[in-house]
Amino acid sequence: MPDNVVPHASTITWKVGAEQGQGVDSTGTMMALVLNRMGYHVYSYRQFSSRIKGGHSNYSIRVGPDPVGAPSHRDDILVALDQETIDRNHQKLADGGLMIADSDFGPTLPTGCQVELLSVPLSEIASSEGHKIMRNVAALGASAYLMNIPLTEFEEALKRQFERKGEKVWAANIAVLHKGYEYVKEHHPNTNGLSLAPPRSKGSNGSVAEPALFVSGNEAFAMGALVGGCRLMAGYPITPASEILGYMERYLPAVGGAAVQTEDEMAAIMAAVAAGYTGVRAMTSTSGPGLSLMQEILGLAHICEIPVVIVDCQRGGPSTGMPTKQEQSDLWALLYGTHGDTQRILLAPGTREEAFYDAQLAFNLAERHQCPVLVAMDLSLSLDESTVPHLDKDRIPIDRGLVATDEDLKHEGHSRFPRFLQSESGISPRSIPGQPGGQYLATGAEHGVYGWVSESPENRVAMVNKRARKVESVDAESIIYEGDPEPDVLMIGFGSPRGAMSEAAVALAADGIKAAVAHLRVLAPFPGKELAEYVSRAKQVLVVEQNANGQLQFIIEAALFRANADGQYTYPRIHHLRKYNGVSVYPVEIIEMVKESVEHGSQRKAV
Amino acid sequence: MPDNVVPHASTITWKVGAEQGQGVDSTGTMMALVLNRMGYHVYSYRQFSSRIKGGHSNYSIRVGPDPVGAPSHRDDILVALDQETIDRNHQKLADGGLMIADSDFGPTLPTGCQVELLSVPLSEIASSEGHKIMRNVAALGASAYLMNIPLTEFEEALKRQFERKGEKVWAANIAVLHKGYEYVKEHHPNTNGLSLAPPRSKGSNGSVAEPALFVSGNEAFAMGALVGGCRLMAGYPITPASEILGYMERYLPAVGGAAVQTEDEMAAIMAAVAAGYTGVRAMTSTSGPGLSLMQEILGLAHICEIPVVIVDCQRGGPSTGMPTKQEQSDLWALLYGTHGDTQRILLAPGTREEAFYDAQLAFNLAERHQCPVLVAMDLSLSLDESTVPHLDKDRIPIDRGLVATDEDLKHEGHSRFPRFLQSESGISPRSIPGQPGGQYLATGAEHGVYGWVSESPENRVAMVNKRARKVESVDAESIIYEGDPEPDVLMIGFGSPRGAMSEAAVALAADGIKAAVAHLRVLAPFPGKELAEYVSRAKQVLVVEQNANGQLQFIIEAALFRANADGQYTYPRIHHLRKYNGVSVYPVEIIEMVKESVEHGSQRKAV
Amino acid sequence: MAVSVKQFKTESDSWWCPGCGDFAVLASMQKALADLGLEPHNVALVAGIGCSGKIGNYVNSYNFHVTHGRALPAAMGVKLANRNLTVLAAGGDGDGYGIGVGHLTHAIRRNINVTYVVMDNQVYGLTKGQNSPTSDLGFQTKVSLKSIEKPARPALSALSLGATFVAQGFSSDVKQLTRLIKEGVQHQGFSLINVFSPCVTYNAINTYDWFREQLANLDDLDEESGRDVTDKGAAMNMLREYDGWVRGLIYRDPDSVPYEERIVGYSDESLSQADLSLSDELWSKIVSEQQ
Amino acid sequence: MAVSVKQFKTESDSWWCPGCGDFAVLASMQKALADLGLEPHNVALVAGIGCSGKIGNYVNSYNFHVTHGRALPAAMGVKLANRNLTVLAAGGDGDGYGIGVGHLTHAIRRNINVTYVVMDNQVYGLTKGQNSPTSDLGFQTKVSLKSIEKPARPALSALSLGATFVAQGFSSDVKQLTRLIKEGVQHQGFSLINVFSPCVTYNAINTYDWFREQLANLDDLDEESGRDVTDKGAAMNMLREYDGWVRGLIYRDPDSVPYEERIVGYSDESLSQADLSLSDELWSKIVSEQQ
Ligand SMILES: Cc1ncc(C[n+]2csc(CCOP(=O)(O)OP(=O)(O)O)c2C)c(N)n1
Ligand SMILES: Cc1ncc(C[n+]2csc(CCOP(=O)(O)OP(=O)(O)O)c2C)c(N)n1
Ligand code: SF4
Ligand code: SF4
Ligand SMILES: [Mg+2]
Ligand SMILES: [Mg+2]
Repeated sequence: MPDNVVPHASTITWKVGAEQGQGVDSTGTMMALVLNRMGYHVYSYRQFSSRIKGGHSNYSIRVGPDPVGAPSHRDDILVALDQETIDRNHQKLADGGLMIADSDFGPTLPTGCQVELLSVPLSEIASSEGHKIMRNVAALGASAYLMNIPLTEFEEALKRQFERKGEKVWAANIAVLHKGYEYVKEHHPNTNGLSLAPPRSKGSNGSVAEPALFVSGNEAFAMGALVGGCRLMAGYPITPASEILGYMERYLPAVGGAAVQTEDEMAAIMAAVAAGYTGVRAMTSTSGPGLSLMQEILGLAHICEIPVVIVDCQRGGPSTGMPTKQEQSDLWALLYGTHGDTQRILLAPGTREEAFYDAQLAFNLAERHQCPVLVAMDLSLSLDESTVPHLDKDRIPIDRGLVATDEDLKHEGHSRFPRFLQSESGISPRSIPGQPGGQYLATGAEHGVYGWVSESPENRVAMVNKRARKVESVDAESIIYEGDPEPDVLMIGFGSPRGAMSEAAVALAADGIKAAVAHLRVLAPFPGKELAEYVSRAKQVLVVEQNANGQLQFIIEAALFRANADGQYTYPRIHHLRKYNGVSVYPVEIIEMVKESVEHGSQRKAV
Repeated sequence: MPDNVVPHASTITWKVGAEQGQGVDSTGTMMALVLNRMGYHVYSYRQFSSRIKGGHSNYSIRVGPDPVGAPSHRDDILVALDQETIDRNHQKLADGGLMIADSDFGPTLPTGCQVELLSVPLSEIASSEGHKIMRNVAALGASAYLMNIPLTEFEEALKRQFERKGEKVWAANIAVLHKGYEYVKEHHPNTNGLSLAPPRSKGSNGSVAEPALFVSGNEAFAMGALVGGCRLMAGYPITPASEILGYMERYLPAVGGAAVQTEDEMAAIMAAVAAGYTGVRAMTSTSGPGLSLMQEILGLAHICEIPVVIVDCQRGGPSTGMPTKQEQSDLWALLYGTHGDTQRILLAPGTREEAFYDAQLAFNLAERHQCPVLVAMDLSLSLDESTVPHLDKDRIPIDRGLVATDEDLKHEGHSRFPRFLQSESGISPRSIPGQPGGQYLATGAEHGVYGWVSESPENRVAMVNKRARKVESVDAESIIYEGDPEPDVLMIGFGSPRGAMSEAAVALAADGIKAAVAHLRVLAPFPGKELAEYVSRAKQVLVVEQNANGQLQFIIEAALFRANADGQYTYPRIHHLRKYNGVSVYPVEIIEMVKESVEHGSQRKAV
Repeated sequence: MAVSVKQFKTESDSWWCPGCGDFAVLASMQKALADLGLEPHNVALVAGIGCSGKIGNYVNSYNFHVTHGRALPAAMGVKLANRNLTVLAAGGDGDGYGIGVGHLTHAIRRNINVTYVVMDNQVYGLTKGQNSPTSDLGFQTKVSLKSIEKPARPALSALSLGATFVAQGFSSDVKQLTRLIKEGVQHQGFSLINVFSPCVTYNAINTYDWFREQLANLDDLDEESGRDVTDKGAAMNMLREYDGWVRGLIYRDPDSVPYEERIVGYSDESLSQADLSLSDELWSKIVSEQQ
Repeated sequence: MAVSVKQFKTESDSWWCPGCGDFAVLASMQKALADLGLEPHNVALVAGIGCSGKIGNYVNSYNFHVTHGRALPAAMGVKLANRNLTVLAAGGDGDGYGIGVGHLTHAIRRNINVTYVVMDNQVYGLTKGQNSPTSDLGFQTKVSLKSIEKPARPALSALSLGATFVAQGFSSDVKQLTRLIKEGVQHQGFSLINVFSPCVTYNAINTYDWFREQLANLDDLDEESGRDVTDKGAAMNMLREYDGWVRGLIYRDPDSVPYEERIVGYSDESLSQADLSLSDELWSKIVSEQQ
């Protein structure tokens, strides 16, 4: 039984690849679920093209005994179901890595490739038990041997999956599984497998021995939305956001809600905003192209002070861009896209767990501050799945904000409700359609307290200021700071790179470099003052983001300038890591960059 | 004959007001054209509500012997055709100002109002010559007396206007004109009128004694577009941009072009972009709501490297906002509105003359850099009219940028054209549909040199960088700097406030405060380095803009921070004047603000 | 409970030009709502942008004045949020048949229970007189070129898209229009009421008199011909015969099932009243699917 | 000049799933263009977003792959920019009848000389199987809820909007489809060609076999009945009778005048070839109007 040291911060990365449509997904998912059930922390992700069938696709799993928040730049085991998988992926395989390939296609290693090829007759094994389609299961058996995973876990998983298809199917799969395992054991007795440290705990959640969840960001967000009281979803399919709509379509019926697939994104946001106007927690989800189309109506929600939640799952832009690739380039559009003066609330979860809670927070903020709340996700966060030990549906109580009371609705002589009353916080009670005496006009034109259109200069200023004031009281943990309070390097980022930054921080600390991470979870209102404090205490700053324009860095710099109006701060130099080739940030990229700039010294500048 | 000192920097402001639809516009226009023909500099603007008929409206003319670039905060003569005009406008009338009111409605002055009311039987005079409708002409006669303008000029104007209606109509109008003049002369012999210094020159353009032009910004821009070779316009009506479409509809037939009123703004920009793809200089014009709808396709034009010009005539936002009021709050949306990474070219003319030349520049830049060029106008610039001595249609030669030659189109073995070849400047020759051998795919998805869709990480980076490089070579006068090179105060702004800033600078200098103006004519690529130089030489900075969020200031601050990466600059404190009540900036507002902050000392900060 | 027309009026000043056809539409709508015994707080009126869109300022109800062309998706959102409200949408020909025609198409396909009143004046009023999708061929105003596009025929198109209720009214006949709006509101599903509502300021061609000449009144015609308003083929043929220039009830599908009733699992109660807590049972199910 | 089909092929790898109906549409389009003797550089193909939109990658012509739903305004822009090009637009049912249906409506009203080929597979292919506007009632895939919306009937709607050329094809009959595309391109004005083009991956219901059963072939039918394809009423009645399930030429207006020919002052030459200088005479006129 293999028994050697685990590489890459005690994780293993296992990958299976084949042509799109060849079961890569279900194979990968089964492996991931088995590992998750065993109590491991799993982080998995797919690589796929925007083709439907054909085209290479693969599924990677990074697994370890401790939480895993990012993909690795290296694979340890590659299961290749065709030659293209080898050709495209061998370079990522670590030296000394293992490759399981189906003998069927006569796998050949490119010259110079330092990995061990285990040619296993996966198809043959599968066919011997009935059908070639089971070759993926044979691959799982082979992998189990190399990763030292007991087959019982797979047996259970296969049973769950094929239960409905009858015992014959299930039994055949189990047989194939075992044959795959045994084949490697028998034919590659000298191969050193990779073995993981045992999982820390079988259960999750401290005491309760309940299996951990294994979720994508989209699933986590949708679960959060349900828990957060979302009862209406209007959306339009788009990669990588479609799953949110799909999830809500599946679950809203269970709570009496409604999900509508609209004709386009304008209809989607308009319906959601209208539902918000009508007193329902409503949302829409989209990606860049849809976000662009939603800009006008986003402004309407602002000026009408209507709560609504809009999730943008970013992908490569502009225009169609790279629809199936990771990017974080919608930040500017999210913050500044609509015409006119508006103040945004923009959340940016960095992990699947945060996605769950931020969905709930988003609805609370939307109703508390009576405005749209945007949530920035990104493709890696949306689609990558990971182990989440526990999600607490009761942690965040629902807060519906200021709603008109009977008292508010008594307004003698008037049949109308003064919806837009001035107040210190800028927030005024809203009435809900159906409430007697609550009638008012919500209009996209500037208006007075009853909602009637007004072009008076004084009213204009009062109303613009009212709306601006509303977001001043946003109360949320804007920056999640981890690590040394006076670091050699402070990494700043938002969204999915959080995992890589945290991992890098730990690795750097182990190398004697004091590191810290400022994860910006609330991007608007931007926590400029707070960030200036952190920045001024660091020797160097590294802004990590997945776009070419340095969209986050621009905002950070503007905020640092403003925070320093009185010249009290001295800021260190600001470096950046901008990755915009469509691939997630790897921890090692951050680590290398930091080491290099620390070596070259951090020239302080007087800003 | 009145003969006293001219107030307000040797200009007079004359205003006529009545209910919308009561001829305010034509009366004002006639006065303006007469003054313009006389060789005066005229600046005129309307105040109107978004109502169609009814509702107060007025037309103001500020006139003087020297160029006038902004409205005044004070009126000198008010012609009131109804009581509402008095009630709404008396406060703006200068102490000692003159009010001509139609005796017909029994005009009354609010208590405490320090103006001279000349009740003139305008309607009666008009009726005596045929019809009450001519009361506006009587008012012109009365005004002519008070402003010391010879009636001959009006006679000619009336003749021009009523020529087609026959001599009877014309003669009656002339008679009314004279009666109005004589009435004031006779009944108000002791009234001190206001007289203007004589115009500097009767002609324009140095030698040529050709009358100056009198144009709105929209007209000037459309004229520039025609001169600049625009041959296709696709637009959708919206205040305050509709006139651009209207103008092009009128004139494109004369040059064989086509103007289309599309079904919405998405169709408008899409058609214009497609025409750009097909090798035609094409444009669309809109205002905020339309801009928001155009964001997605704007990104398409970027990634496909298609030349097109998009004009945004800003108005009060967000959403419907204040459709008939001045604002400059689309700046962020113009720069950052579309999803994904793009680099914008954004021009912002500050005067009608600049609008004319910038239209031409926009088309040149669009074709040179093969990308959309945005032009930010604002309601005051779009709709206010002013004297422009001369427009030179030959000043800016048309430059169509890199177009594929026969040589480029010879590519043996390939039927397709490598449209997106890498080059140092990022710009590559484009082929024009119809050119044999020039076929290629323009797609909103990331693509390689032939345009075929590519998801390769290397290609992605190469193409993003190519597009980013293209705008580095933009060659235009980005900042127009006027005034002291080491000023006590540097005013920075864009768009229509330019006139007020310039006037303020002159007035401040006269008061011993060294002032300068940095008018940002190119907002993207942002001239950060250049601005940092100017800023660092000023004792104080005042950012003047017409929005609440300080959209320009934010960009300026981010740029100043970036420009100072090496800490070479010391910046002064940055003050701001943000006017967002829907009314243009008045010179006096800037002057007062500067004086106050100069008095309080300019605390320098170490930034 | 008797409800008076007055209850549906607001204090907001009238804004339209004197003589504008939209006044009559407003009066008809208020009367219809009152006649139906509805209460202002149970009515929501969503309006688009245009002179016509101002109608939302004058009807005392919950009013939502949205962006240009988007009244129908908004009306859908309101209705789905609270199916117990009576939801109307209103706007102009540009708003509904121009920029918004895509949403109209899909609203018809969904058959959501919303009454849509379009004030069709064959021109863009608010922006001062450009051609609209219903402008006749050759139509021109001071600011527009001669129209060279085939005018839309909304009633026929709506029928061909599967509309379950289509009517046309005319601002000169408040009584008929009131009746049509009432029937539209009572209809179970989407109802389109296209109203010929003259713009006296920018449309010098399609005037009240012009319409009086142009429009055949179905109230009379049908009586004569005995046409069955539930016969779709007959309705389409009739519209083609008159090239759309008719007023009255054009078609009604008596078997119409509104969208809300087809949504699986959708609550009978207003979602705005829903208890937002999630049962432990459902939560367990949700969690177990992720393990 | 004889042009071969090969000239209309590109080196780009085929992307569709094996068996996808869009292959046949591509082949028909290439054949039609070649048969018409057109040259690749004088053809422009604008495509929308979807599996179907990839067609632009395989036709050697000037290709413009735009945003979702906007193929038609783009095609109009290309055509107006250079009226001498043969302009085609292509896309899916979601692209054309869903998000883009507003533009289709107005393209029909304008009657711009563009041939629009819609690959109608009753599903959203590219986004992996959601319902589309043409999905049948009750249609469902792995990722979608049962459709509760009335399916669009594009041919009938197009006719009611005033379309001057409407045809339907089927991916199993390349010969007929080639003929229809040729006729569409030759038609003077806007032509809509709706092609039933099965999605073999996400639509398990509307398969090749299903369509073979479902579709009546007008080539046979019309021969029998003697229907006149220039008779619009007959076309509408026929469509209603078959609920749209026919293939072949549905309607052609022989008197169609394309939009380009109605534009006043519009040059006969391509605007991309125009001399951009402005005459002094015109300039004087322009200036004098501002004095
Ligand atoms: C996105 C957007 N584009 C353009 C406008 C400008 N606009 C306001 S109303 C209108 C058209 C009005 O025509 P119609 O819908 O027929 O209404 P009417 O005024 O005739 O009642 C337009 C183009 C706008 N408000 N929003
Ligand atoms: C604005 C926008 N919204 C959504 C998408 C995602 N999307 C791509 S194709 C498509 C629909 C495809 O369906 P259809 O038009 O029928 O084409 P098919 O793939 O079936 O050929 C969608 C929703 C997008 N690209 N852009
Ligand atoms: S412009 Fe026309 S539509 Fe608008 S209010 Fe006046 S009459 Fe009515
Ligand atoms: S998913 Fe369907 S439409 Fe798309 S390529 Fe495959 S078969 Fe064709
Ligand atoms: Mg109208
Ligand atoms: Mg489809």
